[in-house]
Amino acid sequence: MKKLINHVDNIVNEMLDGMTAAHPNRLRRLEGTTVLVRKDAPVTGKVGIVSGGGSGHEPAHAGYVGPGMLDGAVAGEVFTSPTPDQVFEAIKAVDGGKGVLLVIKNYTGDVMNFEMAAELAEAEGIKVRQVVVNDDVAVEDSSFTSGRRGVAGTVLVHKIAGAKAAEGAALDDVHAAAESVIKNVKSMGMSLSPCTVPAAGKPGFTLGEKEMEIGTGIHGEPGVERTDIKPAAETAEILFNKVFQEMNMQAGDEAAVIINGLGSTPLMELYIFHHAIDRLLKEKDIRVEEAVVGEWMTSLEMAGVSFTMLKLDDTLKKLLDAPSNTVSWKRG
Amino acid sequence: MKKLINHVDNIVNEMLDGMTAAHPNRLRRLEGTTVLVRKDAPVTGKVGIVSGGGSGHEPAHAGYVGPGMLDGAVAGEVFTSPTPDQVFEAIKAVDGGKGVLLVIKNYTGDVMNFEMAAELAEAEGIKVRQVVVNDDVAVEDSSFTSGRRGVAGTVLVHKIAGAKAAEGAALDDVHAAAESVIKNVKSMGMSLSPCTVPAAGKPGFTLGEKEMEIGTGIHGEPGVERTDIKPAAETAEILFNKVFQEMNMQAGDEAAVIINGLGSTPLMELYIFHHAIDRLLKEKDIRVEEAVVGEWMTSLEMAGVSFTMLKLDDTLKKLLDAPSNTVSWKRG
Amino acid sequence: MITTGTAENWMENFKELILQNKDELTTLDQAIGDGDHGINMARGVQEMHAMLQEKTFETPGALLKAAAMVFISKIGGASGPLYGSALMKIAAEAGDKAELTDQDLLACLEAGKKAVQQRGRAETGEKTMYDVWDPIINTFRGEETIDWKAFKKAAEQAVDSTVDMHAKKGRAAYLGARSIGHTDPGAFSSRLFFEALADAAQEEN
Amino acid sequence: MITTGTAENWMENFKELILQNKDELTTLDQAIGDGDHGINMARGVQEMHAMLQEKTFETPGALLKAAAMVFISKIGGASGPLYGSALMKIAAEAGDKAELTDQDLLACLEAGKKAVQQRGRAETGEKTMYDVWDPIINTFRGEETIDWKAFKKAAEQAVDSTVDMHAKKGRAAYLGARSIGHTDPGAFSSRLFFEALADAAQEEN
Ligand SMILES: Nc1ncnc2c1ncn2[C@@H]1O[C@H](COP(=O)(O)OP(=O)(O)O)[C@@H](O)[C@H]1O
Ligand SMILES: Nc1ncnc2c1ncn2[C@@H]1O[C@H](COP(=O)(O)OP(=O)(O)O)[C@@H](O)[C@H]1O
Ligand SMILES: [Mg+2]
Ligand SMILES: [Mg+2]
Ligand SMILES: [Mg+2]
Ligand SMILES: [Mg+2]
Repeated sequence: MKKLINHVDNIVNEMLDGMTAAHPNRLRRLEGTTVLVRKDAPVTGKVGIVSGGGSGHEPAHAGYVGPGMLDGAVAGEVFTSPTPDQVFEAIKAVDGGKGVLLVIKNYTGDVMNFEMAAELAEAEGIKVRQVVVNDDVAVEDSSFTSGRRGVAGTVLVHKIAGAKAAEGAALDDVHAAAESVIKNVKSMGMSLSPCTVPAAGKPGFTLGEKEMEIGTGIHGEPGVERTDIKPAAETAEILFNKVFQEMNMQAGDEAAVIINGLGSTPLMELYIFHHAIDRLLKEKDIRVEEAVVGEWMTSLEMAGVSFTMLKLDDTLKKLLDAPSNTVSWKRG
Repeated sequence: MKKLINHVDNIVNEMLDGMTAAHPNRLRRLEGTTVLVRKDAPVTGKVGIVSGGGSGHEPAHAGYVGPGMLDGAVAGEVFTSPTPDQVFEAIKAVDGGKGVLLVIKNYTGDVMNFEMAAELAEAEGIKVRQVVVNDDVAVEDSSFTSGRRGVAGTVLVHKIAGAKAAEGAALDDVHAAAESVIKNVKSMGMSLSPCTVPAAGKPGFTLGEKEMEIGTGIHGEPGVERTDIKPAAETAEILFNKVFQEMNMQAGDEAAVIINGLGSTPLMELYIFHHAIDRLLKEKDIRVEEAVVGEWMTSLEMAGVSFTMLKLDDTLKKLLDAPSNTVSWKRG
Repeated sequence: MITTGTAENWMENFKELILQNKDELTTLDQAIGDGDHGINMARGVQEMHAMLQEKTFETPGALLKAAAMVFISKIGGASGPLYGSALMKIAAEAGDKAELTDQDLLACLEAGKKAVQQRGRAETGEKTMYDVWDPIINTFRGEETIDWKAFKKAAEQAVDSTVDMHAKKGRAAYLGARSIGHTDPGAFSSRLFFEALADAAQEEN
Repeated sequence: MITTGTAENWMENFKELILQNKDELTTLDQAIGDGDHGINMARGVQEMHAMLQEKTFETPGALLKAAAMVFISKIGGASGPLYGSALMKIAAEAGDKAELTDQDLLACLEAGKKAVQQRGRAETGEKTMYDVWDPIINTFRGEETIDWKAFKKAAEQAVDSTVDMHAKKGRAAYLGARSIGHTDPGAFSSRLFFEALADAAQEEN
């Protein structure tokens, strides 16, 4: 394990302090917590939005804290959901009187910890609503299981719910906007190499010199299929087809698209991958104004990519294009 | 070599098409070339700015094409300077009548190829001036050698020269602004793992499981010292001290700072690194409004980081803060 | 008979067993989860140990409630809320009794089991820690005194039963049928939880 | 005596030698540069070969000028402008003569050497390709006819002389003293350039 760190136990702490040190006019750390909030939180008269999860997915989630997106981000240990008390601190700090929306990625741990935090907040009279993002089509959908994972599509929930909240909308309306993204966003990823949780010291899985894994989760959860390494165009087709088949889209529809690097895949390769995706979009006659290509929801230093597509209607598009000014997502 | 690519010979081509496909309203590829220009190039009455170099440093340079920064970016093969004819095409396409500034990173190949392009352009009556960025203090400075390499500091030259040009300044003044950045910007990098030029198929160098290299160049050029792997804080101190010692800065001065990931170093580690840098800055009482932490001038999938510092005066600061709207650098 | 001292030994034994099996738990979680279960649990029990060093308690219930708070606020992940909620309900059931009979204890464990079920929305056979909690409590429900050897044996068997299960909850569920053939990490740590209790209770006698 | 055919053989021989030594050139460049010299040169000579297949030329000068244009526009890096500029000046010096005597050829090579020097701002002893061009041309300057065996030998020796040099130009200069002990890749490819010429000229005779 070769990492640019100091003590394994101090990673999240130093990372968070590094973030506030880098962005002192944007971010503030709640003392004694692992919560970063907007410098000016709480914003009176605006619904607060809190997200978060295990660390190791940077720029998620603190990179999306700021005007037009999140009010607070709660960081857990690497790949481990944060605890209820931390989430509760975030809720208290961002509540501007109109209540708080929790944006949770669908992992058992995240759901349970955020839920416990919501119980604590409600006990103190803060209005809280939750949404659970489950965009990863690599996992079979089923009401008998914990269901699909939340991955890069989460960022679009942040953006669109954030824009709705910035308009001054009520908690229920911000909640509805988030749900409408969740209903229409699907993702799928693949990996060429694993990643190493610092405290574990060894990779979460192994792949042969000529192997790749289709459907890997952002915590290195094993995927759905292990195959010989394929050309970028073929890989793009596998991910695209699976995502597309789960969406209800027609020729002429408009979509937002994220090409998300998982950590160590160079931007060069992400654009090569998008080159293939672009052809598939054109074949299906799906319109995309500008694809978002980069690292948005990573898995430490995993090599690989995920493809996310959100079906847009006029309302979603307007909210997506609305201004946001965060460290990692600037629009308008 | 595990890469998300199709044919090794088609990498740059597909990457460039992938970029225009992703950003059709921002970027335009000059047909039959490896040049990307602003969609609206040439901008009449504005000095054009062209940069470029070998590919593999994404988002440099096409990510910086747009209002407030570059007018054109010329891509060579991976880690290989583009040829004079390509640079010449870029110059012609962005000349809005006020001449063109070439921003060149100081590598023999880049200097020679851009110089030949300038000769071609001047022969056709286009005013061209050049600046050569040489911010890498890992290399000894000397007038008897080709001198220091150009690395991440180049992005600040793009930003500041771009802002000056956007003001409508004359070529000589844009040139002077660029030179003033070059005089005041220094960088140094280190690596934890090498990278593989796709056509070569094997890593450019090797490092032991417990080794790191100080002073590595962005093409995997061997650095100045190979040592046992050190904690992030100690590594930060080595890079900071070397950079600082080459700068003429006093307590109370203001600086711009870039923490640049070389490719596969997670953002988490870059912030941990910055956490250490921030302390060193505070010790010296150097003011930094917001540090720029991310991937700006990469080396394919190399693991490592570089530290860049630019001493600011009022003029440079104003230009740095001026609006820019490119794929990878948005301000104001 | 569970005194405050027994409760403390239970928790300290749990700490020891978790630390001894930390790598094993991580390895199990790497196979069908995200590889942090050993790390998570170790963090939790170490913090709990530190807390126990600092504070003294009058009743088993008070001690277990404090342990629950540490688990809730220090572990995170799936296991934090599950162990935390379970211990919280165990403590609530214990109330302010100074000593718990085996029957009291079984009522406590029943409450803990229900907490795991509710918090995790877990059913039996879904390959989670619930597949240790549920059969153990079912086996001993209604007994006057607990045969601690049999108790440990039951926990061990329950863990083994998870190997052939097809995971439906937790991260392992993402693997679908590929989860079959592996031991559930949370089931394994739950066995340690009950083993720690058995050892503490046996020492007592 | 260099005819158009000799010039073509020269370039085709160069192509063959580069392709045969592509990995070696890359390995040399990995040691003290960025590992692409073999790739760059291979790309250039293949494009040049394709061009030669397509076009026919009246004079050595015309052929070498066309080769220069390919090198300039297809290689990039440091070697593209250097070989391109050198061939451009060689072609200019050859003018429109149908045949070049050995003396004409030496004048051409002298012009090429100056182009390398100017374009690269190179001096002798700086561990670049100039350290092959300069000694070779100095050795044979003024000779009536070229002893091709000696010519090849001189090129080989010149390459070897770069091993002990401390690089001052090109990427290897970044290494400072650590560049000592390695052969300069561009010097090695320049030797192939001259070897290709010698082989073509000898065939001719
Ligand atoms: N819904 C659930 N109900 C009961 N137990 C669960 C549930 N989800 C997960 N678990 C238990 O939690 C264990 C994993 O814990 P841990 O690795 O610490 O958390 P995470 O999965 O968040 O990384 C699983 O092995 C399983 O026993
Ligand atoms: N300033 C220079 N003058 C003469 N030759 C040079 C100079 N700089 C580099 N070279 C030659 O170019 C060779 C490297 O070529 P190549 O690897 O293709 O380009 P790059 O260095 O741009 O990757 C060196 O080995 C050296 O012989
Ligand atoms: Mg976890
Ligand atoms: Mg090169
Ligand atoms: Mg886990
Ligand atoms: Mg080279």
